[in-house]
Amino acid sequence: MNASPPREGPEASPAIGAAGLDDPARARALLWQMIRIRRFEEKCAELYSAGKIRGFLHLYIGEEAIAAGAMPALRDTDNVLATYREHGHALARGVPAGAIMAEMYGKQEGCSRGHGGSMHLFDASRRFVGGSAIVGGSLPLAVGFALADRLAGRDNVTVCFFGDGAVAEGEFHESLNLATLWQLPVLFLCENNRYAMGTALERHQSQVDLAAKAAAYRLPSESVDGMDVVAVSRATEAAIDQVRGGQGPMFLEYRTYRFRAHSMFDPEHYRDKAEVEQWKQRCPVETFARDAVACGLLEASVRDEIEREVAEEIDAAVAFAEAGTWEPVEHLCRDVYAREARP
Amino acid sequence: MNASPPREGPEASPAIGAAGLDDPARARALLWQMIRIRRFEEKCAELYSAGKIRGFLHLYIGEEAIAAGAMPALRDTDNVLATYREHGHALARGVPAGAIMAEMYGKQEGCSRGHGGSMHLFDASRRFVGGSAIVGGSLPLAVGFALADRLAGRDNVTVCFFGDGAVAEGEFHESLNLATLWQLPVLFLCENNRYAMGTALERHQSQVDLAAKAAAYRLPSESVDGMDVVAVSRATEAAIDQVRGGQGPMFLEYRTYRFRAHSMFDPEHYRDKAEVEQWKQRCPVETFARDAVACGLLEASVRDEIEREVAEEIDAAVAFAEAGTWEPVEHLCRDVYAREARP
Amino acid sequence: MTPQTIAYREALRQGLREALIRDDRVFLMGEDVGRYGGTYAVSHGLLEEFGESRIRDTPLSESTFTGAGIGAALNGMRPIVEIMTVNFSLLALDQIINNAATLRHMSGGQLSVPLVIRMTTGGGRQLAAQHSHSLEGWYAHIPGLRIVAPATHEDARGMLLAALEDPDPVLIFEHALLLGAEGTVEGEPHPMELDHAAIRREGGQVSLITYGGMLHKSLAAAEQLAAEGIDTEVLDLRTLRPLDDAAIMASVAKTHRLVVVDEGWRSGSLSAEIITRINEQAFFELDAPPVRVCSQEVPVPYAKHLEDAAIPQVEDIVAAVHRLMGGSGSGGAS
Amino acid sequence: MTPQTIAYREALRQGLREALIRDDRVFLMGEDVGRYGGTYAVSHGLLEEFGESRIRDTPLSESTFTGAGIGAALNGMRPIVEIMTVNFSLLALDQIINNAATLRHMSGGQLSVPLVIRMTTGGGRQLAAQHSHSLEGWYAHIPGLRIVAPATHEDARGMLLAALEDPDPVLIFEHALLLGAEGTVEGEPHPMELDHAAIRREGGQVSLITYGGMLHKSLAAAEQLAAEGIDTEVLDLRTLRPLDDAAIMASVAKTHRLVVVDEGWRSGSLSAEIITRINEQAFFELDAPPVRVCSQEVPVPYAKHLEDAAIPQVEDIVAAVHRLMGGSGSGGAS
Ligand SMILES: Cc1ncc(C[n+]2csc(CCOP(=O)(O)OP(=O)(O)O)c2C)c(N)n1
Ligand SMILES: Cc1ncc(C[n+]2csc(CCOP(=O)(O)OP(=O)(O)O)c2C)c(N)n1
Ligand SMILES: [Mg+2]
Ligand SMILES: [Mg+2]
Repeated sequence: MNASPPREGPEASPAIGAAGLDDPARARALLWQMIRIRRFEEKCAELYSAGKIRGFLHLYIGEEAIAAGAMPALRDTDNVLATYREHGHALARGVPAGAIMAEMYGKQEGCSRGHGGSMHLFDASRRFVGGSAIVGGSLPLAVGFALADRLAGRDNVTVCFFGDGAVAEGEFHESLNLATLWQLPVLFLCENNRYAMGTALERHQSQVDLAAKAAAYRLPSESVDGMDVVAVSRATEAAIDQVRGGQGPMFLEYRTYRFRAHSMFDPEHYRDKAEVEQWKQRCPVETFARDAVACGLLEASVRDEIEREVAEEIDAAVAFAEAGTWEPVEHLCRDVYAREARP
Repeated sequence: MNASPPREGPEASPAIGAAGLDDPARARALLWQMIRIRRFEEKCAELYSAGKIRGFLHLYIGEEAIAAGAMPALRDTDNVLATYREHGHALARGVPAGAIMAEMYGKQEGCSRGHGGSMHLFDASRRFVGGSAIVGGSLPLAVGFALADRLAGRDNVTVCFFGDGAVAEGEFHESLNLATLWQLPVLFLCENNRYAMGTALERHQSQVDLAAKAAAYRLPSESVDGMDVVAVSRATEAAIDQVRGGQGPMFLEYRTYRFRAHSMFDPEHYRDKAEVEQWKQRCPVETFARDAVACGLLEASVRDEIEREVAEEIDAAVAFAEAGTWEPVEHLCRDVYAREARP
Repeated sequence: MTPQTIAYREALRQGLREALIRDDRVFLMGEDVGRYGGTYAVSHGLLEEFGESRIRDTPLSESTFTGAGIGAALNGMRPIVEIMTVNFSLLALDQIINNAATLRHMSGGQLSVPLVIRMTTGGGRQLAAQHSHSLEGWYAHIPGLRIVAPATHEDARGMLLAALEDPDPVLIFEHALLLGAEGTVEGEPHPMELDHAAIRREGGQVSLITYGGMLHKSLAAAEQLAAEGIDTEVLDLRTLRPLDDAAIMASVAKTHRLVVVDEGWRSGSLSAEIITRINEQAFFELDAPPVRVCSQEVPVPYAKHLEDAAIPQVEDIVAAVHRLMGGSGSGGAS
Repeated sequence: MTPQTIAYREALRQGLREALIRDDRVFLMGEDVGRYGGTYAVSHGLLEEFGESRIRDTPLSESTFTGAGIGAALNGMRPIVEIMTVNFSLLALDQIINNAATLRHMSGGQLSVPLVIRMTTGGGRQLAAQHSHSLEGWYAHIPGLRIVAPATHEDARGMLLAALEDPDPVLIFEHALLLGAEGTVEGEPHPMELDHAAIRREGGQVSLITYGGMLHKSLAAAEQLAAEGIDTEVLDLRTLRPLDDAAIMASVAKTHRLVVVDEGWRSGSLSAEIITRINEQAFFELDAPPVRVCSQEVPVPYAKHLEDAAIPQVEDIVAAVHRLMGGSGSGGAS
């Protein structure tokens, strides 16, 4: 597998799209997951404005095809590491929407007991070490997860999601080198949405073809259209199979775009509305829904069904969060250490 | 300029050698500098055993062709950054041998007032920011030196020497990216002696072709036979011209070998004596001296002349160091801040 | 000139602007300082005014752009490096400690690193453990660095200018919670010296020794205490390294009782250093054991009620003073 | 079993060996721990005995191999990460603070990081400023970390084993100057608990509170003082976070006078924390202001006479006790 040349605009690659699928149930599941993430995050934005959610909130809207397409390729015993923009990954990995929403409310029923908020979703039972708010900080952890599986003789795969911005950090370099040197079962998944906050790719990377950059470490690398859920799904499945087969680490670049601001505070001075609009034409939800219906894979009515199911689930999640309770202040310093300790 | 494939053994590249030179004065100067560095360091090793020099001492023996060949290509206004293995660079840059020796004695006449020792030779007047004992730590500084020259409109070049081990550190990655992105006049000079302490190149780099690795940042990169002083000199001159011309940064890999242990404490468990012996056949001093005489560039007697000159200089340097004085203990906390400050 | 009322962020921007105007060698470099306008909108508009070569957006690579700032300073410039927040400065610590703080002495006085590093610090915005550190007191352990924490608008505007005149590396910690706060500045931007602490409120019965974001909580506590008839002095340290021992001892000599208010985690906090210096220099002035109000020893949690409990609040300061004045003599730490 | 006399380095190696034998999940990872035999020859021979998969040489990339240790610990292993020296650990600080120390609490108690990080620390070998840091007291500021400093041979051998049983990250600081020192250990390697300080010499007139490399200088000072008739207690903290307050206060309650001896730079050193806790918990036990003997606030220089002057020496400790017993009451810091 080798690096393909960079694409400069939002045009689709030679399409796979819905036409590449033949299983309606799978098509429905993919669409459902993307819509679920989209609506969940729209609700988050609303709740942020209402002051129910606080702190930093980074929306994944526009990038849903990645989490939705990639996650089904994993086993329960595999490990998932992500960033602060990880609602979609958590949902797709099966962390209950209610537990995620309660976390954003800061309730103790949240998936991190309210200690983490939006940027720090964790679910150990699902091997989801989701939230890291230090860009690049989870890459070394992923290498370690993979090392542990290798040493213990388990054939699990560790996947690590990170953004294009993280590629500039030294830990990217060190982690790809170490994983390749030791041939560890880790799959590096770069969500290249072309911006690190307000800094465009070509203003933060001397080599904008990230798959080519990764290839310099001598690990197989590939670029995928991250707006096409079927392309994501295929490429990720193949990569996971290869990594699980003991062939060492791999790198995948998903070419994508975020439709919303970096966070709720971002005035978006740095990019044109027109650019955003152009990318929105390639909305992963709308294009896939349209294609799937057009090629007869899904009934037109499925969309409404999904919207209803999702709306119900989100309402329930919000209700769960609302009904959640505050951790007693006296528990503040529990869980700093496992063994009760004086400082 | 592009990456050439890695060479695995100590065999010479299609030779340039002394035959590539036509200027006897230049040939003499190159030989003189290499012998000077060699003898200076042999003296250091002796003085270390005698307890006159303490702390860490890293010898450059075997790698002299690099400092000797590269440094004459620089102007006085250019900047030189190096590592803890920098006696050769300091000597070749013109830092007086006496000041270096006095530094290793810890005398206040030393080039860093005795504060730095072997690993921290500095000479601001010669723009020699020599000694850094944190592997990789001087690469970002070099980028900053180059940035300052660029911003001030000066056509100086900054060169930064570092080892193969430094290539694994995150700062290598970040520095090459930033320098290339900003097209800064910095020349990255990697002294690949195939070991980082006891860790062989292929055990610390997933990509052992370091010029290929560097090329992934989209800066021109090249590999040079670091045992051949003429090849070093040519490649470095060309690179400096190009960098000075405003064409952005460059990367040069010098393929070399250290004949001695990593430091005075290293028992050298990790490599075969036979390997060392094989490389010693390519000793930069001996091969160049032999070739230069063979092709009629130098008289056979020149060697002895040089040895005499060098021995005199080194004797004088030792005498200078011996005669040096100890900084008064009361001055200990001077120079922590420029403005006298309570802590 | 009449005083202007502006936000703290605007005071910082005025300082930056003045610095860029005054000296061609000054430039600003960091993540998103340009196109984005600064994460906290501090540098908004400066790219348009000063151009790309002086307002430099960097890739995500804290260690290298900080190191590049050191190199540029060594080579004659007066760089201002912005590390977006103190939390990310951990990635640049090697450069800060092993190079910036060390090169002058290690080179025998030959090299000078006239670098300014700015970063936001502190908690209180529900950003959770990885985005709420208060490490300025911890940085103050390092010889070779000057550490400043502007708490007022004049200092926000003027300490940068003084820092740029300093031949050594100066780290400026700007508290994230202050950015939107309004305050006044007078006249044109001018350097505010870095050597002295400032009494922000005179008082005779107890000293609150503090800095940065905690100054305002301390002043609010002093207000409350005044209503109860407790006459409280509030000393703003301004510079955390080197400390202004004389000002600290003078306040203690006057009030004989003190509370140090510090957002750092309690153990090994700057408050411990201050109390120890008082032990060393003014032990017999103490009428009661000194008390400190610090953050709880926990990674700062997201949930508001837990975050509030983790970080010193006005009530905690008031309670500490009550404990101290109650004179139980075993003043435990908050 | 009769006691064995071995070098400190050998005690460390026995601990490592025992750890690797006891538990398959244990492995050692770091720069040059394998082929080279360890920079300080601590791990010499382990590669041959345990093989490449458990004795892992890493590339120069402190942040990543430390982070990989955290990841492996999260995923069921018991890694021992060796960072060659504390000086290079600055490159890994983000991983140590933002991940290792934080993940348990930030995840609401779900995640556990049973990681051990070993590093040498301290000055005294003429390695100059970038290789002579003593930052263990500085690390002790961070909640979520356990910081230990084995000063005896039994502790060098056994604290590692106890650390590996701990469910949280433990940082072990091994003083470079001790490596060659001979001492005794008894019986088979066994865990040495991490919770308590230890009185290494009983005494009634003054307490020397110390740890690590400074323990031996403190014991030597106590010897000298004994010859003068000053009966000195020496308390070895062993664990720097969490501190054993009870042991500290008990010693102070007995002697009423104390000197803290600490190789860290004076300002913001662990000594300040100890003195402040005594203020908080045992103020009225003090017969005189506490005194500290710390390193001078300077990057440690190369020249031997300057390095000696920068780092606390036996004479400095003796002089501090004299000052304290002289009772001038204004005991300045060394
Ligand atoms: C080490 C570090 N530096 C800076 C930041 C501030 N920051 C948060 S997100 C971000 C941009 C990251 O961009 P990218 O990796 O492309 O991810 P994206 O947000 O686009 O998904 C920055 C600079 C941070 N969190 N961590
Ligand atoms: C950041 C850092 N980690 C570890 C060390 C210890 N160390 C000193 S030299 C060295 C090997 C460096 O190898 P290389 O860069 O190839 O340079 P060489 O010594 O071969 O010239 C190591 C690991 C250090 N000085 N700095
Ligand atoms: Mg991005
Ligand atoms: Mg090398």
